[in-house]
Amino acid sequence: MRYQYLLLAIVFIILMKAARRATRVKSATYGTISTMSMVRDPDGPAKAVPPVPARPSHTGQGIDHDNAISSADNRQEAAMAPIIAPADTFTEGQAQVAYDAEALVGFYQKMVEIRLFEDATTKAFRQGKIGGYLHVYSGQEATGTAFLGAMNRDKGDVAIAAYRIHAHALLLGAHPNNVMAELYGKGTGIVKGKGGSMHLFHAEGGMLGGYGIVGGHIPLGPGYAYGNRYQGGEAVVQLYLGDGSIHNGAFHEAANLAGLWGKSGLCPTLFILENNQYGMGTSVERATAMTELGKKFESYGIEWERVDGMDIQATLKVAEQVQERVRETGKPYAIEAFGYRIVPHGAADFLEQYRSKEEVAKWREKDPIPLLHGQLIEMGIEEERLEAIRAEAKAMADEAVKFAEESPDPDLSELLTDVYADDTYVEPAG
Amino acid sequence: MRYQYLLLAIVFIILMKAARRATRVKSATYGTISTMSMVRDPDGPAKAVPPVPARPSHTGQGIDHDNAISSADNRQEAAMAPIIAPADTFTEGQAQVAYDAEALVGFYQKMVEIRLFEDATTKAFRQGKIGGYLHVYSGQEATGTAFLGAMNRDKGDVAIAAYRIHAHALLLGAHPNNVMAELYGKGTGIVKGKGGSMHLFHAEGGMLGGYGIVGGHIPLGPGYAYGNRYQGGEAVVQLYLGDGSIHNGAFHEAANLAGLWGKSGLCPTLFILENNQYGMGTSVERATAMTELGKKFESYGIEWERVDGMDIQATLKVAEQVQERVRETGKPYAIEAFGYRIVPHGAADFLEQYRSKEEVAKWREKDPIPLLHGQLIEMGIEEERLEAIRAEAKAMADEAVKFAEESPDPDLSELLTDVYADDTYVEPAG
Amino acid sequence: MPVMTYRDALRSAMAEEMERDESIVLLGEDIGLYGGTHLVTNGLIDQFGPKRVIDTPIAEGGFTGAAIGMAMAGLKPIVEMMTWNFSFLAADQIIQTAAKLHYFSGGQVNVPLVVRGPNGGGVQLSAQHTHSLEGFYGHFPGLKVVSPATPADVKGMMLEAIRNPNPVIFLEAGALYGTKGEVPEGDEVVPFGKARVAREGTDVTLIAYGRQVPLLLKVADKLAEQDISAEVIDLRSIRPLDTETFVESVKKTNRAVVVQEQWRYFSVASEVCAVLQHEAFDYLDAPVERVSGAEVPAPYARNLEIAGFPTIDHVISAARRVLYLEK
Amino acid sequence: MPVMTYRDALRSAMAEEMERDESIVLLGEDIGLYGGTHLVTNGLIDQFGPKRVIDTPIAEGGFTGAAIGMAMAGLKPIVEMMTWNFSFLAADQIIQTAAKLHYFSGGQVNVPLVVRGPNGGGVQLSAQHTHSLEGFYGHFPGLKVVSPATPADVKGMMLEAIRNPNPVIFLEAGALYGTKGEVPEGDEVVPFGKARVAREGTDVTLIAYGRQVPLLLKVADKLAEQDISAEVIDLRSIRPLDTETFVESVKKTNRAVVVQEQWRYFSVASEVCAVLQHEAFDYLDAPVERVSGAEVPAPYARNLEIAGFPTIDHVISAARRVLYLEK
Ligand SMILES: Cc1ncc(C[n+]2csc(CCOP(=O)(O)OP(=O)(O)O)c2C)c(N)n1
Ligand SMILES: Cc1ncc(C[n+]2csc(CCOP(=O)(O)OP(=O)(O)O)c2C)c(N)n1
Ligand SMILES: [Mg+2]
Ligand SMILES: [Mg+2]
Repeated sequence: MRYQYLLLAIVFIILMKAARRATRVKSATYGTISTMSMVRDPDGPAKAVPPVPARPSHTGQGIDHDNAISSADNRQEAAMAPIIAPADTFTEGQAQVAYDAEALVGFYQKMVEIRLFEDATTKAFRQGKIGGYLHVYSGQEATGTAFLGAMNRDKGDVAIAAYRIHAHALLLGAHPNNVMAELYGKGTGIVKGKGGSMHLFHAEGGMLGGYGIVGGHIPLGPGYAYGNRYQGGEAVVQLYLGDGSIHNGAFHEAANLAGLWGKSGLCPTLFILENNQYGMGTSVERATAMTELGKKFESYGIEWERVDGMDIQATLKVAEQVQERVRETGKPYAIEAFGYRIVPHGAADFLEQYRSKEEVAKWREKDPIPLLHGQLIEMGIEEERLEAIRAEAKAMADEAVKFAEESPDPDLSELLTDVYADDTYVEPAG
Repeated sequence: MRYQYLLLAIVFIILMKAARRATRVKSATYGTISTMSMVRDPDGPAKAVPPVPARPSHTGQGIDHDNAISSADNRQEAAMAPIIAPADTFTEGQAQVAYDAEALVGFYQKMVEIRLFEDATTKAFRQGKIGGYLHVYSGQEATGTAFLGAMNRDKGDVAIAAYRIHAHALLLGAHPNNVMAELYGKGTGIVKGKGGSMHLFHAEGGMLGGYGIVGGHIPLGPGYAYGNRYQGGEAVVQLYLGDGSIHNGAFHEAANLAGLWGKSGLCPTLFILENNQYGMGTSVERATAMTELGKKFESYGIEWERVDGMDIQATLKVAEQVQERVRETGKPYAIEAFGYRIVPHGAADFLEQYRSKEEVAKWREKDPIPLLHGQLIEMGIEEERLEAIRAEAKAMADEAVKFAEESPDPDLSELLTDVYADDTYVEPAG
Repeated sequence: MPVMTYRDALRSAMAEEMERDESIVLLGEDIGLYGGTHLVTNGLIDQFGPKRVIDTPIAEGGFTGAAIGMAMAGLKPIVEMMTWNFSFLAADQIIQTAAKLHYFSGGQVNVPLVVRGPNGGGVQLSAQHTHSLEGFYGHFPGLKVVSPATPADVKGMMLEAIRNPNPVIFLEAGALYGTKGEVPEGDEVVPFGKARVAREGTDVTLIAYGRQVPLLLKVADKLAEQDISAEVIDLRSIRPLDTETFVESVKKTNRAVVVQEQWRYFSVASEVCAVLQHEAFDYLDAPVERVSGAEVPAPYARNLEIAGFPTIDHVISAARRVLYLEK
Repeated sequence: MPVMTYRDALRSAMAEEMERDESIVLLGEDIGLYGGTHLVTNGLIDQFGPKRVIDTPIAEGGFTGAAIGMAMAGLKPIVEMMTWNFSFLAADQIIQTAAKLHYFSGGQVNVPLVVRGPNGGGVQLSAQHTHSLEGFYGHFPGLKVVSPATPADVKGMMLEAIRNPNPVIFLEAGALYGTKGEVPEGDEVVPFGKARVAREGTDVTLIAYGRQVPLLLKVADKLAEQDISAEVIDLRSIRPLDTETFVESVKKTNRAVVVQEQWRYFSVASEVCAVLQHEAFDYLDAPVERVSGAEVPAPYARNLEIAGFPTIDHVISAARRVLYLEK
């Protein structure tokens, strides 16, 4: 057992080193921003977090490597060519608002906050302080940041998303301390420690979950939209979904209802399809014969466009415009935000047998945060200012960790509450 | 109770009369062919079958009419304009085989056999001799007859369909006597009286069901196709589905798998989408915003074409060609057969609040059987010959009824068999 | 009290409540223009319009999920499963989302949703269209599951279901739609979690719910002819299950038979037996007997179907067994 | 006998049988290139290629249905549910098609299908990812449902599952993937429908399956310290359920505790109690006790989660109750 752990630790270190090597050039340009759970001292060289034995996602038991990969042929037959971003198909948007450098600095700050917050969660996960599943958003921040920023809470706008949602909660105003405490399973957590990473809710800010069954949350969106319009509301529902979920029946049924109800202006749903090219380990090419995912909305009479989901200037250009368009028409509309998950699927999934390091490295070059960083520098924003933002964000994440660590466990009585909205008695274990 | 039945009987007679009136002109041209369960004496005037009280589909209890329809406005708001057949979008096909009059007479015979067989089933249902659900194929015969005719059993071709499948069983060689006996729930039934109208199987002839959950059978098709190709077979799977099923998640997931597996030539599935414009009482327009149903296959990388499903010359032109195409490519292909169900959804559903008599009457003018009848007469086939075919078909149906009526109930021991393929013991009721 | 059918009582509960409360909408297949395949919603589209009586495509999972979204937005949707047999397609939405949303949102979100439709066997509907899903859904905390047997109960419990802030699985006894009974006028809510003594007796307790309740009343009549006095308990609620009422009854009669159409294993009757052996251990004069459907998918042929359902004779014989009148 | 983990034993059963029989294919999400999220299928794509180890899109209903079609065409597909929590999306295919096809085709079609994956709670997987579905699937005739607890059983029962001509619901104890045990070499099939006496004893019978079996063995150790001799029964098969083995045991010990992670109502423990009160009525010296999970969706926080699962203490206390050593 101990021997296995040791072996694991070694494999892990090697993997980490390789990943670092692959990204070193680029990462040098963006200071403290990191994604592989490396904590960098702002003034010194990067230090890898001492790797703890990664746990397989289910049992806390060791992973065996007896069945090593033997036949490269079979593997090649299965894998497909890496997907290239169809850059020429990205829409430009016709944003009324032009975002000046100052505004962009604000978005930079948000993205950095998310990244550093999530780096801290990954670290805590590896330390065994966060349990269950943990899916971070690294690489995709530009999408959530732009679109959630276009929400109008005064009009009742809400967002419904799957399980890769720390960003969504934070961007909609949840306090980082409570989000972190939730991941730690503490009583001060945003849903009292009952939900964990996949089930963040912040109803006050319009964040309506947080769902763990792929595709399962999609029908809720058109339903909420209908419900709001039916009551005379003017809300828009932002409905986030992944490329992997689009092949699920729930998507099909929900999109069809949205299109149908949209005919009477009763379904203001903005589908935001985050095509990060993989559903867990399965690339889009290996999941469907028709890989132009946004086009699938046409089956339901839903118009759509594709944006570069890793360039916040691109997403910003589109976001506000489509949000208002949906509000006005009461009809659904879809965005395919094309991007890449530059981290493993979940924090426990360090074995990435399904994609090459080269591919990851290539996409890390498009990481939205250094991208915007570079743009801001070019626009004349000073490095010191951005550095200060990163430092603040780091402090925020540290503070959240501290808060979470110091928070008490939920009271045991919490086990039996919130089962029924009318507090019907439920029996304890035993 | 008796009073209610009487009232029902009266309503029923009125409805029948209206339906007859609406179709009288046309029906005069095709002799004994009828669809509203009227048995015509070949030499005399049509006689309506004495209506027995129709039973509601579930309980055997009377239906109340207290809640009469009160507000025409709401109803109009809900209903949409009737759909017009998009005739200009029908494909012509490039059949190698030209069907001469002789061959067409054969198809005429098949269609007439189905129609008269099903008329007999409807009659038996109304007499309370057939139970459960009964869905007949009247109006759609041209589609099944042409496509099933293109199957090649030597190559292992099979058909999988939903519940409107008497035609499929008959066309694939099931004996009418056993099919009728099944509907009567007799021990001589094609599945021993265990399945009824919705679950006909005739594995020997390639008829693999017979399923009652809308959409539920669709994934079986690509699976069977894969399984056969995997084993080196060269079968084509004909997969029949209705317009109502296409909005179900099962369709989406199955079509996507078919497209995907087709990329490696491992999924020879011919989707035959029978668009009869209604899923039960819901028109296509009321079920989806994108009503060009065949186009939905494009989401899965599946090519398709639309045919006039009520004109057997049109369906024949396409059928053989696409069957072989699918066999050669190992890829799925889809047909949208556009047509109309000229009878109620099920034999118990005599109240058709969801469509107008005028609409039904209009479509009855396109009934595939009189259509072909007229074409054959024009081609010089003599009426007497067609008359003889109808008489024979009638005799076949009568014989099936006789066989079914005289057959014994299943042995009670049958209740407990066929639960497990290895005859694991199962407990009786009590 | 006016006499009406189970179907009408059900419809009137929905219609009356819809008049009082605009936040109620109905969704389902063919509930509007078509009138509902069992005519439960017949005429409601005329009364309330297509925005409130929403005909859906055949997508049980999708529209049940959408109804959850509507509930989150403040509506009180009532979803019709045309029959509960189709609800396997919505099982994920019901079990994974509706039942758990309040919990995993830490109480931030309520799901005041009713999912209703006919449950249990009909006449020759065969394997895919014959299920009794009380135990199936009853297993999951977060749901309320009920199974009313009379017109009065179906009305009173539908009123409760609509007003209840939780997702409610409303399992109608499809076979009883046409049966008649007295129904109190007005706003008579029947609370969940309370079983009903449908007939008092002293010698043996017969326990069921839904379609089997009228069957038990017939059995009780027949047993009375044999000088056996049977008490009949109608469970009404499956979750929460009112164990007290039947335990009290058995403490009096010392003998019990539980009857259900559903399959024997891991079922409502299993649970009732488990509770009784625990709570009335010292009172039981004989093992509790179960009468269940045959362990087979429902057959189509009428004779097989009848042989596969519990019958009056099965129950009488079970009652006589617990009384040691037969083996 | 070689010692291996539950995970390896499972993989080797599949790999060995796949070498013997080309008609076996695997389907599931990320079972191939990714290696399987629990690494159960790791390496098999290299050994057998992508035509036999088929990575699917996230479409549980679709690929389970497709596997039924494959079975109809003569293959023996093994479907991985990445976890059984996702199987609600395939419930219609499993319950309505796989379980009933043989019956409603009048015996014309067989469905030799295995659906497998981890079942039961893990560590902090929370509400949507924590279910024990033995009773849920066990309710349906036409399915065989098993829940092996040891490496030897998981291998032997997988061999049986593959060779069985029926649809088999193979509920792996996910929490036990890493546990080790002796596994007979070669072709040692463990037949369905036979419970296992995991430890002999005389004073009380403890009954469970899956993840709770090792827990009961620990309990038995602790009880031994208190001079209480506990017999431990591992049910192994849920449908068919081997009632004989546990009834015989209770006839000997006169007392029983049934332990499960799943919810109490309409569950496996309900059934065991129902059977015991019927078949061992005169032998029971105390009511059978049930120990079940809390009646709540699984919470995320570790302390709540632990409080919601059955524990050693719960079982000890229940055992002492049936022995009238405590109240
Ligand atoms: C119905 C269901 N099947 C499988 C899973 C396991 N699973 C969790 S995330 C995931 C991949 C989803 O991919 P995508 O929708 O692209 O989202 P991303 O992770 O890329 O953000 C899978 C298969 C699940 N949670 N639910
Ligand atoms: C999942 C499911 N939902 C509802 C039903 C009830 N139902 C039976 S047939 C039918 C309409 C199907 O329409 P379509 O697919 O167009 O076939 P058609 O009847 O026109 O041949 C419905 C809703 C069902 N059998 N299964
Ligand atoms: Mg993805
Ligand atoms: Mg149709």
